[in-house]
Amino acid sequence: MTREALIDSGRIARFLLAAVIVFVFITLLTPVVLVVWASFFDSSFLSFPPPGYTLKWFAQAAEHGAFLRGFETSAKVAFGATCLGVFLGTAASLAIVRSGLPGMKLIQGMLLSPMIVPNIVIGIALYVFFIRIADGIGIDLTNGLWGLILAHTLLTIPWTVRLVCANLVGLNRSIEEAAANLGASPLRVFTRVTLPMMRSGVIAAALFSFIISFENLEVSLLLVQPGSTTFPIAVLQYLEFKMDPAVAAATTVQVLIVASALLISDRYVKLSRVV
Amino acid sequence: MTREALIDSGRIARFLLAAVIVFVFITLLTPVVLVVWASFFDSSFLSFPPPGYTLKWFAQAAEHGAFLRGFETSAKVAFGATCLGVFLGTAASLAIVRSGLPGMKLIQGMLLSPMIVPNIVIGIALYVFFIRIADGIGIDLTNGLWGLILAHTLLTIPWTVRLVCANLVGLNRSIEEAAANLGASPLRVFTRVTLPMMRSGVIAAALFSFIISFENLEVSLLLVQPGSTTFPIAVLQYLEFKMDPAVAAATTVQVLIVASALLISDRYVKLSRVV
Amino acid sequence: MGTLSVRNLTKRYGAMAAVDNVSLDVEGSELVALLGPSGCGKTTLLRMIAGFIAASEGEIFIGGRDVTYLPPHKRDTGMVFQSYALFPHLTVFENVAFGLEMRGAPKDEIRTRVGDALKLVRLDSYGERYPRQLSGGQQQRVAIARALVIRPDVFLLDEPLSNLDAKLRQSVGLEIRSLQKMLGLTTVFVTHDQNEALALADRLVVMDQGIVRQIGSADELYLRPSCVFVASFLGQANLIRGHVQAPSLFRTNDGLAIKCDTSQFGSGSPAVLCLRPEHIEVGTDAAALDNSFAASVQAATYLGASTDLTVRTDENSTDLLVQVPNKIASSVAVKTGEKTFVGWSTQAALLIRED
Amino acid sequence: MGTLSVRNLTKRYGAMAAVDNVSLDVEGSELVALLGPSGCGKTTLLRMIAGFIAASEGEIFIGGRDVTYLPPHKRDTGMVFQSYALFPHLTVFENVAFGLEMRGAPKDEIRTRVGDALKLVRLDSYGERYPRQLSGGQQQRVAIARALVIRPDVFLLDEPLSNLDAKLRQSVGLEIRSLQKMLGLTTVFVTHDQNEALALADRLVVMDQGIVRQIGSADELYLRPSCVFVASFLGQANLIRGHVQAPSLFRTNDGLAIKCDTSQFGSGSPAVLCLRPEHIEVGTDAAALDNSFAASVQAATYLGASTDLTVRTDENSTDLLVQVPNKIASSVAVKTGEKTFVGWSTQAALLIRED
Repeated sequence: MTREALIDSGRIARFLLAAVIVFVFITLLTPVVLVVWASFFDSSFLSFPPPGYTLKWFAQAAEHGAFLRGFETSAKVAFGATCLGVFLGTAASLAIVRSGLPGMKLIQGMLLSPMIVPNIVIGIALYVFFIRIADGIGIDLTNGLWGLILAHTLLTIPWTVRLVCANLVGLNRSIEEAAANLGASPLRVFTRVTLPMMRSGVIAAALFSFIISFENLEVSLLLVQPGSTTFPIAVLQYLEFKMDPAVAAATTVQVLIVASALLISDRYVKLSRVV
Repeated sequence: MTREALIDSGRIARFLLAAVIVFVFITLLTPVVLVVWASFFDSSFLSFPPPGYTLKWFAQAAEHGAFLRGFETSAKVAFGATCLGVFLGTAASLAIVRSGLPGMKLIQGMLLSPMIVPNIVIGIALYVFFIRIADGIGIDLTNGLWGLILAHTLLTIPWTVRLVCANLVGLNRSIEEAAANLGASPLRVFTRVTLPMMRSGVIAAALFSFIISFENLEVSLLLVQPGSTTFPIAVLQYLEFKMDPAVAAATTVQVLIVASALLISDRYVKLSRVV
Repeated sequence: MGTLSVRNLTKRYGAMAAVDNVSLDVEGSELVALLGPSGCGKTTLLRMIAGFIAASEGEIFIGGRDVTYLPPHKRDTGMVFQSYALFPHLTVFENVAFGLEMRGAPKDEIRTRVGDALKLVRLDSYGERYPRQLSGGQQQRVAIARALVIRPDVFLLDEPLSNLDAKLRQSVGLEIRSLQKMLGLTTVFVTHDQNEALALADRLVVMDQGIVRQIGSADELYLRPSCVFVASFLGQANLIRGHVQAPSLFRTNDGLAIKCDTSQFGSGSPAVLCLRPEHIEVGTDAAALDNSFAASVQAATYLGASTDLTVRTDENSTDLLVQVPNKIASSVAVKTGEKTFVGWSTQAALLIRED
Repeated sequence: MGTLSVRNLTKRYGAMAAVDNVSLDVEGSELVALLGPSGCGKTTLLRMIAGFIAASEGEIFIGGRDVTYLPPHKRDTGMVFQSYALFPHLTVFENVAFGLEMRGAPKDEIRTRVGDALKLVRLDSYGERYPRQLSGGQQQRVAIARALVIRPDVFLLDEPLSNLDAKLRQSVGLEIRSLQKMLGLTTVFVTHDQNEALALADRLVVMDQGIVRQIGSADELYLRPSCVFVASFLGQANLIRGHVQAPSLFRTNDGLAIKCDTSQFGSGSPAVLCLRPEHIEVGTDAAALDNSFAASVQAATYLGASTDLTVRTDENSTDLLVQVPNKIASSVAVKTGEKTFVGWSTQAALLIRED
């Protein structure tokens, strides 16, 4: 084989690899591109090719009260479910990684349980459960923000445990021992050393939790009040009447917000290291 | 501090850790337990406490054709999306980890894109896109199995890339070099060494892909045919008419099937190492 | 500076004792090395002194105070970890200041003492950097400064040199030793490297399987090992099994008769002859020594400062490892297969008990 | 067994040359060690020979065949990796059989040859095990058997001993050497450990920053280093800067006058005096040597077979490291601070060029 042939075969291999990556990412990006593109279509029905382009659907979406209220509700629910889920999930992760109890692997497996039950059924189960709680102790969770938050917390806990555990396992235990050796009580070891070192895992968990909760339609289906739906449900309800680019416009705004949140947090925690 | 006090404080800490774990896992398991419990309720409406227990809802669910057909459709779609997604995702992972190209981190970040676009909007975008394809080249994907499979592949690729990349990064590159050194051509290195070593990551990716696709409601919403819906959509449609324990029974059966699949595969690949 | 005293300390994991009834006294300002192969219990013992592992039995006293049941943060030990264990999210200054802050020292005092500690390890201009911006040797020195700034009663080091490369290992080792001497620190140093222990410690504690095999100064352990384990772990040794045939006469299992001091052994009792390679002479001069045998050179390995020879006695074919220093003047190249003599004096032959 | 020949080989990464114009000939059945600090290019050179890294310039010949542009699987080299790189999903037998399968050898031949190879490394009863069921030393031997069974033209070893503990390192090293001699393998061995290289290699190649500093046998490199880098990398050395004042007279920067061979240097030219610690004598006898100075002992470190002394000359306060062998008979303990003499013969003093 000559030098040129060797270089050529290397080039071919690299070309094939690049082609696969490009293909996969085009596939993944197609929906995003389509949605953003469609939000500028100057037609009252979503169809290709567009007769022209306009910005009016953004105005239309902004004027549609359900989208705005949906955004607000979803943001509140996602915030609540993130706080609660990250708090509980982080505590559970510490317990899982640090206790060294036997059977921990079984418990880690159970984290899958919210994945193996269809989310819509989780919604029913919680709905029925909340009715029972309302009957029993008089706290009605069936159609308030708190019911949604508790339901979404079931989705945020497993993500938190997965991400924080991955982060904790990589931490050098002796750094905490060094703090204790230097005179830090267990509480101060935790606040001064353990927590700061878990920072990237916890931030990643919070981000993912927020997104997962914000996007979730199914768990909320039975738990939303008529007047105060979440954003995905508002989209679903809008689509039952008409399928115009306003939905695409609303989604584009939401994608922009989430994407910028991700980009900003990437400055503090390298997402590519935790995703 | 005496020996006893030291032991006691250790006990308290361990008790607190255990309490957090137990609380979190009770929370996570609540929906599963409620659903399985409710499938035995002897009442025609889901409500606590049950007046008695019966097995009739399992028979009822089995007789409801939409559930069975939904199971079949979901299984086919999940199988297709898993095969396609694992194939493409594994190829992309190899390209990502092995090429060492710059910008790979950016590309890994893009894997998040199917997460940041609401799944229901992915469904719309694909629906409109498929209509365009049908108009343009005459292949109608809007209401067939293939359209669903392609749509679900968007969900399975990111999971595959995430799990297979995590697995690949941990692999010792020199094992492949050793194979080449012993006379194996690049193709044989791949089939005889690389693929077998990626086994656990690929199996985990396939499992997750299958579950994710099987459970997904939102992406499918606009893409299903009236006669051949997926299981989650069948559940949703059933719930529009009545909310009786038959839904719980159908879900219980599904949960059992998925859980046994997970347990069986755990014998071959330790899930706790990849989840 | 306090003294450290460990009494009958034991740590059991199930039936297995990781540290088995260890007693040890470290004087003020003394550097004691815990030496042994991996898994011998030396690190467990150090971690028990620091309080990270609770004792199953026995007591630990630091400066006369019983600390056996104190948690680590109340023990006033200063530990340097094998991985350095610097706080990655704090600067060098903040790392070193951590222990003083925990003790509630006033800001001014912290600034002065941290500055002094960093000067001591020649890192005074590195206070604002983060650990990841430092080389391995610099990180090591930060870890030392951080442990010393709190003026600990006992200074503990867990394999502090094992993550450094060979050239650095020697200079950092000597630096630790000179700091320890200057500040008069009561120090316990864990290592698996015999040269490190020999070069740095006042006394060595050789451990194996949780048990202390021997405690003593470098030359005590090297020249009068109490058992086969210590003899073979410290330096090289020819260890030849046999029995005492008569007063001052040892018979090897191969059948060689060797004159040596047998006063510690009864006639007929089994023993092991320990011969250090550098105490054996090779050449015609060797024929005049107390023990001497006609022999041939089987192999020679040039090692720079010395040459290792494998010499086989003509009688009974016993192989001996001999170390010959390479002097410029007497650089007589030894040829493999050459006929010669080996010999050693009665004092060079030490009888030790079987393990 | 072929020979290996490397001509003007260079590997550039951007502006940096990891391997810089290296030429090297390895004779059939010769064991050559590539020695140098981490990052010196030794592993890159080995990987270029195996074909894992493409050459920027130059050529590689194995047994006279130009392999410079051949992919790794067509080069017929047998490599042992630092991490062993055993196939975790294959048994020991299947691991060793892999290379023969790739060559399409018939089943029967594979069975015989794998059996022989496993017998060679004393693992004949381990064929059915998986690598994870073996100890580090055993895995190492499987890696060796796997590389040897294909009867490679060149046998390549990348730091094969660095993952083994100290006692095992020596015995596995000697085993590799005896296999290599028995099978007459043309071998290149990468190591950062000078003792390993001195003990095992026929010739050593000392590398630094991608460049070959010196090639030669162990005693050539040790006694006649061509530069300061080689002198300080191999063994210990006192390296004292100064200049040639007159024929046979070297003046150190501290001002000491030293008699030595200056024939390689012009009068007035700067040079470095290299004195090996074991070539310096201490004591009253030293006063009679070619170079001798009144001095005092600053520090003494007992190292078992020898003692390292730091000795300071009274005139001009030059510190010298001296290694004194500890002989039983002449075990005169040297006290720190004691007045004495140091000295060395003219032959012991070697002048070398500044780097």
